[in-house]
Amino acid sequence: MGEKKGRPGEKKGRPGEMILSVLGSLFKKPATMRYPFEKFRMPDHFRGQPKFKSELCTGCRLCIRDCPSQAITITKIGEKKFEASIDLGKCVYCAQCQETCPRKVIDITTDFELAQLDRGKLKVTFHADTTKACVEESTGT
Amino acid sequence: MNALLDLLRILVFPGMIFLVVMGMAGQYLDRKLYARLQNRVGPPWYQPVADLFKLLGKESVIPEEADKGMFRIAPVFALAAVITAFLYIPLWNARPVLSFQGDLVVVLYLLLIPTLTFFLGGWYSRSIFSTLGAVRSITQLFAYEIPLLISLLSPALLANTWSISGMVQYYAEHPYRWLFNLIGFGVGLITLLGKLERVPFDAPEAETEIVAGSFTEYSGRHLAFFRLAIDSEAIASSSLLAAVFLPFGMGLPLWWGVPLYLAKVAGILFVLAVLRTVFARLRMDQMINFCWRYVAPIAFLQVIIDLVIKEVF
Amino acid sequence: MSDERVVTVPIGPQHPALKEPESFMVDLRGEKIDAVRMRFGYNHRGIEKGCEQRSYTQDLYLVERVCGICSYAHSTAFVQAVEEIAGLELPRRAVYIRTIIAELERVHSHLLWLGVAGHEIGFDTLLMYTWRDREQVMILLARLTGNRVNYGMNTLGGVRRDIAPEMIPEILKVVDSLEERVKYYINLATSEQTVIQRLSGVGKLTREDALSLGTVGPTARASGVDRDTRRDDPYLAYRDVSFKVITDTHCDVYGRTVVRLGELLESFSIVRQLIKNIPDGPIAIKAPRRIPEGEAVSRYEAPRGEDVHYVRGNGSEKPERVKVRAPTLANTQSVSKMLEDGYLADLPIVIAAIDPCFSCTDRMVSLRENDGNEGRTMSWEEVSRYGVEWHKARGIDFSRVRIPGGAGA
Amino acid sequence: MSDVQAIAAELQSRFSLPEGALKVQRATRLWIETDKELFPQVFDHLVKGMGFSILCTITGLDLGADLGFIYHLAKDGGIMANLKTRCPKDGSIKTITPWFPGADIYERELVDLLGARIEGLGPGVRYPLPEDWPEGDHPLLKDWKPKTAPTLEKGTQANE
Repeated sequence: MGEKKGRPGEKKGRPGEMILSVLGSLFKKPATMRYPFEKFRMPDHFRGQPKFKSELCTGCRLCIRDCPSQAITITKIGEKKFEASIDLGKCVYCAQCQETCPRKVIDITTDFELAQLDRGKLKVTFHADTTKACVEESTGT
Repeated sequence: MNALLDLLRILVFPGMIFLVVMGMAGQYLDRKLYARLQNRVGPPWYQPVADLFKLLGKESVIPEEADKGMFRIAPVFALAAVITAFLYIPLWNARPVLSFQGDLVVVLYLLLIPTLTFFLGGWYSRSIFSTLGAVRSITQLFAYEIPLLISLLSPALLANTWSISGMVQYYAEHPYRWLFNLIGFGVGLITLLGKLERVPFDAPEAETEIVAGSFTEYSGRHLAFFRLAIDSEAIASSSLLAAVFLPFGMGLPLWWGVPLYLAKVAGILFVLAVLRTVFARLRMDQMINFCWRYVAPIAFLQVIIDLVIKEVF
Repeated sequence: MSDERVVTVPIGPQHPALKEPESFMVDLRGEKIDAVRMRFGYNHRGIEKGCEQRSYTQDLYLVERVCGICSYAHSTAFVQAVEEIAGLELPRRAVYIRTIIAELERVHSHLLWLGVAGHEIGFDTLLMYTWRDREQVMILLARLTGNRVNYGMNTLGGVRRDIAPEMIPEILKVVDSLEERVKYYINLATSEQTVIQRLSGVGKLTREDALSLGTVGPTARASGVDRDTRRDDPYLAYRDVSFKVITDTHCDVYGRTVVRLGELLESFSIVRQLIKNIPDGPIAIKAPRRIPEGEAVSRYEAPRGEDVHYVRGNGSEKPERVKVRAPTLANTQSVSKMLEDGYLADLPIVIAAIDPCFSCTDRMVSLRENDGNEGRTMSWEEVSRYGVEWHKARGIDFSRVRIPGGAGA
Repeated sequence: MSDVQAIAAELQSRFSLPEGALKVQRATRLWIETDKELFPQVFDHLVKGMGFSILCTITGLDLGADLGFIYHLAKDGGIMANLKTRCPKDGSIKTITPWFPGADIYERELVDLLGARIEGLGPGVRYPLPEDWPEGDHPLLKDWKPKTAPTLEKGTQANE
C-alpha cells in the first residue's frame, strides 16, 4: 500500500485518480440493464416461489411444522386429496419445506417477480382437482 | 410587427421556451453522461420531461412554519432571473436578444440570483436541514463567485468592453486571441461546478448530511420550478462561458451557427459531467480553502496575463 | 442548550445517510459538532424471544434474518453453538464449505461498505464501481447457495448444498477478477486527493478508547487492536488456513478503509487455500430434532466484528434461550467518541465507518402492538388505522384519504 | 495442564468455589458459577488479575424464581470465561460499568427486557424498547404474553 506521509493527519494524493477508467467506461457496455424491459434470470438453483404438487401429497404436514414463517396451510378436501395454500407474503424462500417433505411434493422455482399490489393475491392456492389430473393455480403470478 | 417579433424572440426562440427545452436536454445529457461514466445505462431521453410533469402533478406541501410568500416566490424568481440573463447572452452571433454596454455585469448578477433564491427559499422553509443548506449555499457563494467574476472579467479587460456582444465582436476581429484566456476558462469551469452545486462542491445539498439542503421542504410544482431554474442556469452559464471563452465561429449563418453553439455547450456540459464523476464531495472548509488558496490566485493570474497582452498589442 | 449558537440537528431515525433507522441528535456549533446523543432500538424485532418459541430448524432461518448483509455470520454462529450442545462432529467438507461461504460473504460485505463509504463522502462513482464489481460475488453466492443474501446454506449437522466441481473454476475466476479490482481500489483510496481529504484524520479513535469501549472488528483493528476471532479462537476451518490479521495505526476512517481493503485481499487468499484443500465426503450428518440440555457460546468474526451467540438447550425441540450480540452494538459506543470535535459533514462517514448494521444491533420491533414472538408486526390496515387515529387525536382527519390496498375509508 | 485448566485451578484455590461451580467445556470455554456475594470479587480478579479484558456481552436468563446473568468475558488468545450469577427477580445486582464503560448498553438491555435491577447504573435513554413502552412490561420473561396480537391473516380478510 503506497502510503505517502505528509503532515500528521494529512496525506498527499492526486486529484482525479479515476479519470481514465471513468472515460474508458464510455466505450464499455453498461453493467446495468433496463430491468423490467429486459428480463433478468436468476441462476438455476435460485430459491424462488414454491410450487405444490397436490397429487403427491399424503397430508403428513411435516412441511407445516418446519416452515419458519408459517406460510403453508394444507387442507384435506377429500379422500387422499389435499390442497395447499402458500402465503408468499409470509414465505421467506428458505426451501426448508422442499427438504423436509418426504414425498418431494414441493418444488422450488426460480421465479422471483412475486410482488403484488393486492395483498390477497399473495396467497397462492394449489387445488387438488378432482376431475383433472393436472394442478392449477387459482391466483397469483 | 417588430414588437411581435421581439416578443417571439423573448418568449420562444432563443428566449424562454428554447432555454427550458435546452435545460431539459442538458439535464438529460448530464445524467446520461454521468451514468455512462459510471458504467450504468442511464435514463431514457424523456426522463427530464417525465420528471417535470410528475412534479407538476404532485401536491406541493408548504411547511406550516415557512414564510408562505417567500417560499412560493423563490423558485419562480430563480427561473425568471435565469431567463432574463439568457436574453443578454450572444449564442451563435454577436446579436443577443438584448444588449447594452455593461451587460456582462448585469448577466453575472442575474445569474447570482438563483443562488440567493436557494438561500431565501431554504431560510424561509424554517426547517433545520433547509437552514443549514441555505447557510452553506451562501457561504459557498462567497468562495466561488469572486474567482468566477475575475475569470469572466479578464477577457472583457482584453476586449476593453463590458458588453458581451462587444467582446464577441472583438474576438471575431482578432481571431485566436481567445486562446490567451484558456486559464480563465478552466477557472470558470471549476467555479461553475460550485455555482451549480455539483460534486465536489455540492455540500449545500449534500444528501447524506443535510438531506437536500435548501430544497428539503420543497415538493410539487415549486420543486419543479427550482429544478427547471437549475437546469436552465446550467445552460445559461455554459452559454456565457462559451460566448466569453470560446468566441470562435460566431458570425456563421444560422444553420452552421446553431449546431456549433450546441456543440460548445455540450462540450462544456461534458467536462462538467466528467469533473463531477471523478471527485469526492469536499467539506465546506475544504471547499473554501481550495477556492481561495488555488482558484482565486489562478484567476488573478489570468487578469495579469490579459493586462500584459493588452500592453503588448 | 441555553447557548443560542447551538443548533440541534436530528440525524435519524429517518435520514438519507442512514440506511436503517437509528437516531443521532447532533448539537452543532456552526459546522462543528458539539455533542451527540444516540438512541437505538428502532429495529427491535423480537428475534431472541421468537427463537424461544420455534424449533431449532426454524430458528436457523430466523437468526439468519437478524442481518441482511452478514446473515451467514449469524446463522453460522447460531448453528455452531447448537452443534456444540448436541455434540455433533461435522464432516470436514461441510466445515470447508461453510468457511468458503463465510469468506465470500466477507468479500461482498466489505465491497458493499466501500461503496457506501464512497456514497457518504459524495463519491457516487466509487459506489457504482464497487457495487458493479460486488455483483460478481453476489451472483456467485446465488449460484452456490440459492440466494444473494440469506443464503439458507446451514442446517444442523452440515450444509444444505454441495459445491459442485464445475463451480470451483467459477469461484477462482471471481476471486481473481475481484482481487485485481480490489488492488485498484486500494490504489484509489490511498492516492485520490479528495478521498484522502475526506477520510484522513476523521473520526479519530485512540487505541486506549478502542479498548475501553470494547470495539470489535475492523473498527478496533484500525486503532491498532490486534484481535481477530478467526485467529484467536479458531472456528470452522480457520485452523487449516494461514492469513494475516490486518491492523492499522491511523486510528481514523482512512485506517478503517485500509484495514477493510487489506482484509479483502486476505479473504481471497483464504478462499484459494480452502478450495485447494477441500476434502471429499458427505456434506451433512443427521441431527436430532431434540437438542439435549446444555449451553454453549459461539464466537464468529463477522465482516463487521465479532458475533457472539449464546444458546441454551432444555432437551426439547425449542431452545430455552438464544442471545445474540452483534458487532455493531459493541461499536456504537465508540461513535460519540469519534464524532467529538468533528464536522457535521463528517458525521455520515464516521457512522458509516463502523459499518453499522442496526438491524443486527436491535433484533426487535418498536411497534407497540407487536406480538413479539413471531416477528410479526401490525398489519398494513392496523398501521393505517393507527396512523389515522393518531392524527385524528391531533386534529387532522385522514380518514377520507383512500390508501390503495388499505382500509382507509 | 492447559491454559484453561490453569485458570480454573487458580480460581478454585483463590475463591474455594463449591463442587461443580467450574466447568471446562473445551480448550477455550470456561464456565464459572458464583453467588451474588462472591461475584464482584471473582469478576474483578478475572478482569484485573487474569487479563480477561474483553466483555463480549451479558446474557440475561429467566430461571423461574431467579434471574440468571452470564458475563461473557474473553482474553487475548481466545479463552472465554463465562461467569454466571443469579439473583431473585425482585433483587438486584451491581453494575459492571466501572470495569467496562461500554457495558452500559448491555445492562440497559437487561433492564428493559428482563426487568433486572442494576445498582449503580446511571440515568440514560432506555434500550432497546421505545420510550412509551409500559413500565414493568418485560418481553423476555418466560411468562410474558403479547397484549394484542394482530396477525396478517386478519388483515388479509379485512382487505377482501
